[in-house]
Amino acid sequence: MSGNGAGRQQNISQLIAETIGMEMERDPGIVFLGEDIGYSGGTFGASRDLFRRFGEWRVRDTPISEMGFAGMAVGLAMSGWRPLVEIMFVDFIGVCLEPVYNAIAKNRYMSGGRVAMPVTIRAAGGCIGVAAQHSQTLWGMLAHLPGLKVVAPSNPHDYRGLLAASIESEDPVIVIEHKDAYLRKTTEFPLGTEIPSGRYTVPLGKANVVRRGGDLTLATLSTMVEKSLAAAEVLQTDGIGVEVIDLRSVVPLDDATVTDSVARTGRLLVVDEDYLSFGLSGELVARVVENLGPTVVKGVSRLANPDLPIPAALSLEREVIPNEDRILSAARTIVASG
Amino acid sequence: MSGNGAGRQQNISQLIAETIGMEMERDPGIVFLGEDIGYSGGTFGASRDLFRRFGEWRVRDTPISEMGFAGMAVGLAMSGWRPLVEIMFVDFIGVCLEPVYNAIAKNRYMSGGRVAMPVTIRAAGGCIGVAAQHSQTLWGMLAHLPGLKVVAPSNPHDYRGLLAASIESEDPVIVIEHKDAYLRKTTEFPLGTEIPSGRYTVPLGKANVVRRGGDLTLATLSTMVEKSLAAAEVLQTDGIGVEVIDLRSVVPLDDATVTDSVARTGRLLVVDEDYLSFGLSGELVARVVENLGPTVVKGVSRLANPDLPIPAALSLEREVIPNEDRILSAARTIVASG
Amino acid sequence: MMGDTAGLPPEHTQDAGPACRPERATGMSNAPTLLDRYRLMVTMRAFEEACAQGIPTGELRGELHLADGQEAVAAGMAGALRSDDWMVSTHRCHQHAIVKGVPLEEMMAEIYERVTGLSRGKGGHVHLFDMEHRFSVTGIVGSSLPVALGHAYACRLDNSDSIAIGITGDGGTNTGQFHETMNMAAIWRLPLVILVENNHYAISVPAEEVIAGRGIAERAEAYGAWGRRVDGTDVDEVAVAFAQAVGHARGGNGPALLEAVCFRFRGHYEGDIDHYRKTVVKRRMREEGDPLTIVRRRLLERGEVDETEIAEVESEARGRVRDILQKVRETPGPDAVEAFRDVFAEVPA
Amino acid sequence: MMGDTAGLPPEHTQDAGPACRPERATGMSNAPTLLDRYRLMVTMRAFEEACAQGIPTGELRGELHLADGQEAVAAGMAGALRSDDWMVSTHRCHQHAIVKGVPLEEMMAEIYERVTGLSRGKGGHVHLFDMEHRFSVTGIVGSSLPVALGHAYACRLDNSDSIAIGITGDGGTNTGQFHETMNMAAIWRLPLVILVENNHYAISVPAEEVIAGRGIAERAEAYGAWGRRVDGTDVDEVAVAFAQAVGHARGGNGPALLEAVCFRFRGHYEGDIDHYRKTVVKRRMREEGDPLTIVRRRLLERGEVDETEIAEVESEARGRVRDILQKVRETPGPDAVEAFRDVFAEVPA
Ligand SMILES: Cc1ncc(C[n+]2csc(CCOP(=O)(O)OP(=O)(O)O)c2C)c(N)n1
Ligand SMILES: Cc1ncc(C[n+]2csc(CCOP(=O)(O)OP(=O)(O)O)c2C)c(N)n1
Ligand SMILES: [Mg+2]
Ligand SMILES: [Mg+2]
Repeated sequence: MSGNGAGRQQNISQLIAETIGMEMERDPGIVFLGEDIGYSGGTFGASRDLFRRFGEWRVRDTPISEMGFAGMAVGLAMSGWRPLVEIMFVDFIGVCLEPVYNAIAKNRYMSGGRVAMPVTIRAAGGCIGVAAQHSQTLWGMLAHLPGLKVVAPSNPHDYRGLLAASIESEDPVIVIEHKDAYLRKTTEFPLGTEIPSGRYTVPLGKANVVRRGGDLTLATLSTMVEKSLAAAEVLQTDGIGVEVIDLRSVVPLDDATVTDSVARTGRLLVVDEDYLSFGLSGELVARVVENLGPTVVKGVSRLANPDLPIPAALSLEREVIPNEDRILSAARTIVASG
Repeated sequence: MSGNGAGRQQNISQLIAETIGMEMERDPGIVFLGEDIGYSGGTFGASRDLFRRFGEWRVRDTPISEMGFAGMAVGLAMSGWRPLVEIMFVDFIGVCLEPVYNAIAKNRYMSGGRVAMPVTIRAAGGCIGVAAQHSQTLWGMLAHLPGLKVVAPSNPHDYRGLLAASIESEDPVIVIEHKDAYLRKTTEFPLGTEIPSGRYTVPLGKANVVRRGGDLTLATLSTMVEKSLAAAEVLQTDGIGVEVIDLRSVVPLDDATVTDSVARTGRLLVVDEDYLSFGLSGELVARVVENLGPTVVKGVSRLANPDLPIPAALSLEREVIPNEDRILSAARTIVASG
Repeated sequence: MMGDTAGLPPEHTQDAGPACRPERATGMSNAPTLLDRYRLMVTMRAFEEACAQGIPTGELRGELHLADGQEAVAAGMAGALRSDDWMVSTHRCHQHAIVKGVPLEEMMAEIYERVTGLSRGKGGHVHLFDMEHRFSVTGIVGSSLPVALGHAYACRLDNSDSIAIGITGDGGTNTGQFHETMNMAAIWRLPLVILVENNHYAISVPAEEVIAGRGIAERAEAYGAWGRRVDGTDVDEVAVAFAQAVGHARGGNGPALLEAVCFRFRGHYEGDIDHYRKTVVKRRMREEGDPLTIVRRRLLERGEVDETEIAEVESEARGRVRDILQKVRETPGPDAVEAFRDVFAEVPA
Repeated sequence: MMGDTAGLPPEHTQDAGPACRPERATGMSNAPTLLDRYRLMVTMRAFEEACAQGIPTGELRGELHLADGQEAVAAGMAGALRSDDWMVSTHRCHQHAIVKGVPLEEMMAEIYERVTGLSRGKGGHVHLFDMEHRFSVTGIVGSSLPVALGHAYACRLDNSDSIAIGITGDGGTNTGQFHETMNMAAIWRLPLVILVENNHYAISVPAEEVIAGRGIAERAEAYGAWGRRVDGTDVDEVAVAFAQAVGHARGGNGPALLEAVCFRFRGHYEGDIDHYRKTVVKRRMREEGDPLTIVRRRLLERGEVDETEIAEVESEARGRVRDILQKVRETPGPDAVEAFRDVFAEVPA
């Protein structure tokens, strides 16, 4: 029962809980803090059994005091521990962003490298029809703040491997888990269903080319990888070959892999479930254009959540977030235009 | 003595205080909250005299409770008042970002347009040798959050006009004032020294073409406008015509004006005193490339603070933030490369 | 409008008159009868049940937080609460909206994300805004309190004798905002009542494990404020204590902190498996701590009304909510174009 | 290292031995003498003056916060404080670093942003980090407290009898972090001492105008914690109270809140025109509330030392700081390449 998910009927929240358990067993320095992560096993079930296995001191149910326990992570890290912090929804991180960006992110630098901040923050993000204050991904905002790594897995294999790598990292990492994934079975995903039986990590900052194609590079991450793959299938029948790249992390951003691909395809479409402006999609377009020079690129395009709060009504949410249809039409437009 | 600064020996902090005073006189619904803004007239002197003129209820010295008084602004606005909030350094906004992005920014939308949030937040930003926790501008982070307008003035005329427009706006606006400006005389600036004697506003979202040129479009804002103008002078003597655009606001971002300019010059250099990645510079490059199509653009380039905390030592700070020399060489490189 | 509110006669949410700047004295001059409160509570229970119906059908998603079992807290506010008072509530907000006079139909329509909802379906069940009835919500725990503080500050600026009610759960008192709000309200003597619904749990976390000290009400002392704890299953007790809290705040004495101890009958949200509470405890809670049962028994004991009258009140209230739900369900959702409206008031040309 | 610290004999910052997991009993077995404390205080005063010298020359910029007048608070910690205890300080941090044993030269070099500084000049005067001496700082008011809470939690995890000291000013107690930290420390009975330097002002804002209730120390009650206020100009009183606070926390009784009332002689930061305090008050403060004068007088009264001995201690301490400043000034700043190092431990290939 050592968490080898291969073939088991397990959902992502169980996989996450098992992964944390494996890491906590491996490294007795890991302390896990958050609301409802202990006795109840997590609001999304992503920490089930850990309280029983590791006890209240290493798996700590906190009061609703995010500012306080995010700051605690700083002290724990300086004391030589390895804090794992759950912020239930990433939307709440505004309550405690100060210690995250001014201490967790900066202490290594401000101390001239003498202080390590091996802090991992897990938080749920993404749109599942739960309105403006519980639907954000915010990785674009977090990625802007130097000193933080920002990760968003798309499939079972990576949910485990990226989380393990984040926890193991000497650097602070924020992992945004998609709420839509938690209750899905690992076997239901279109990729990454093979989960090695031993411990493994997926290196932070290495994109994954999940589909090859010659006409268009589609870079994306998290749940949008799946939607993009579905669109790519359809486009294939139209004779459009789409190379789909799962970025896996926003920081480090593997623009090299994307640039290599665009050097071949000539076209870049970024699909992002975060707000459009001042985030991932603009950065990636800019880097690729800088890397290749604009004249080499035939077309760039971005499909992301528009710059508005997520509306409550599911019918409206569906109007605004990227989906297979919108990916299809964005891809067709960019390919058609030259 | 109605704040007509033309020709007077006034510094920017006085100009700001006078502007707030003019607005508070004009609109009795304005309430001003913040630390040290009252009795002492502001840490940077940017609210001097207001306490005496408007009394403690409209000019309120708060405890160090940013989370609380940022949230207060929400209630005040819903009660029909027009809150002006000072966050002493924008670096501290992490303490209270939650009410800023989840309520101030979203309440209009979440209420179906029935709630107005005419909140203005003023905060000091920018590098003047004061280390990692007091040097940020963070406008890229703030701009990512829909529902907020983000303004950063570059010259005396705009310090007044943009602030007045922000306060008057029915929308939430964050004004990032550069610390370097506060103690400079209004007459010392290379532009915007003519201050109309009556009240005026500068519309939010309209960039200002502050210098014409045919070879390169340089888009920037805040203190970097001045450094860019100085570089443009030098480049002129090399025969390189630089069109310098003061963006004035990050949101709304006047990419139309920049696009028009790049359509003529073919080249875009963005100069930004915020962190490079996932912020203003990437967004502007992406929009211009999208607007024109990549092949029309000969070159794009970005010069911004690298993705690292601002080091304390002034000698190191000077290594990392854009300055005239670096602007010169970035401009020369982009022009030389085609 | 009245046909649409919770069925309280108008004087029970004291109306301050059109000017909304009342000179009217403090107090419960229009005290609702116990039967009035019962009607309100039955309406609340029916309303929550009508919301719950949207979950199995998929009409509603997300964390729908219902408050069955806590009716006495909300209904205890009727009377002392005035229409020109402001209220800021939490994720568990429907009962508070009801006592504040938010029209049931617009509220239900918002919860069901219809075009006729308070926000045309753009806010949803944790983001109710009704400025006419001076009511709003935030889904972020603790953040209701500074907003209420802002209203209380505005009341002072207005020189009115309106007050603000900031509501939070027990869990919310552990946020920094609780401290900052109490402190600022106290130093400026603002007319603020902080009402804490202590239902013993913040999701799965028991209040006694995460709240240090003697209790929540006792924390008022740290700020030199008025503080009191009350049995939140007893609507009469709540009503008396809430009126005192309001009297304190409205009287210019600064903030009042009222802790109402109560039970949450359902899971934290619809779908919560609620495995962190023992079945036997949950059963006893419903058997012994149901505020509706308590009031019903008391009404009969007092002999003011008989079973028939009570049954009438119940069926009328339930019928009304049922009709509203049906009407709401027949109403369409918002137009697609709504998604793109209302981000900003002003967009540059 | 010792030649570099504040001149306390090693036992005065109690050394827990190399393992840093001492079984040693609580208490002040190595109590510093009053003369030891005086030496420390003179060093602190001289140190701040040496920092101030960098302002007119332009060597230092930004908000340099000096703590002249508050020496008794810091020096009062010597003795009860152990080398394996953790300390987290504020923007006004130099004196705390000194009593914690942070080497003066590396600290001065950091403040003067030299390559030999604690962080090679990358942190600066409000970001001192010395893990060897278990000392760190944040420039964000209130944020020192949760960090100290994390250390206290680590002490429990380690099963050590180390404790954490979280320092804040009066102003910092109005932040939400104060409340969250006190509460969590109390529910988990963590070995945390919160030391509040109440110097009456948060920049220009008087404590009594923005702190509600009877006082800061009294706020401990809200959390069932130990709380006490002490005259922070009297090093003996501070020492006794601090030892009690430490004893409480180290003894496994949860957090202790110690409020030390003191004066800040200089402006909030160098360059502050300090127009919000009356000149006469400032003069009286220096005349009557100077903790150095008080100790000096007491030393002489007690007759344990004479003027000459005191003068020797003074000139030795001042001389040492002067030498350090000179040495620091002769040291170069960091290499340009330093700017680009230490953002991350790991950078992808
Ligand atoms: C800042 C923040 N943290 C966490 C949450 C998630 N959350 C929603 S309700 C809740 C529990 C609230 O408990 P309490 O205040 O006692 O209210 P109750 O649900 O019991 O009515 C939590 C943790 C949130 N919405 N906001
Ligand atoms: C969150 C935050 N808000 C505001 C500031 C700006 N600031 C720096 S020191 C200070 C006053 C602190 O007062 P107090 O805690 O009493 O400490 P003192 O300066 O008196 O030692 C303020 C407001 C800050 N650094 N952090
Ligand atoms: Mg609760
Ligand atoms: Mg102070």
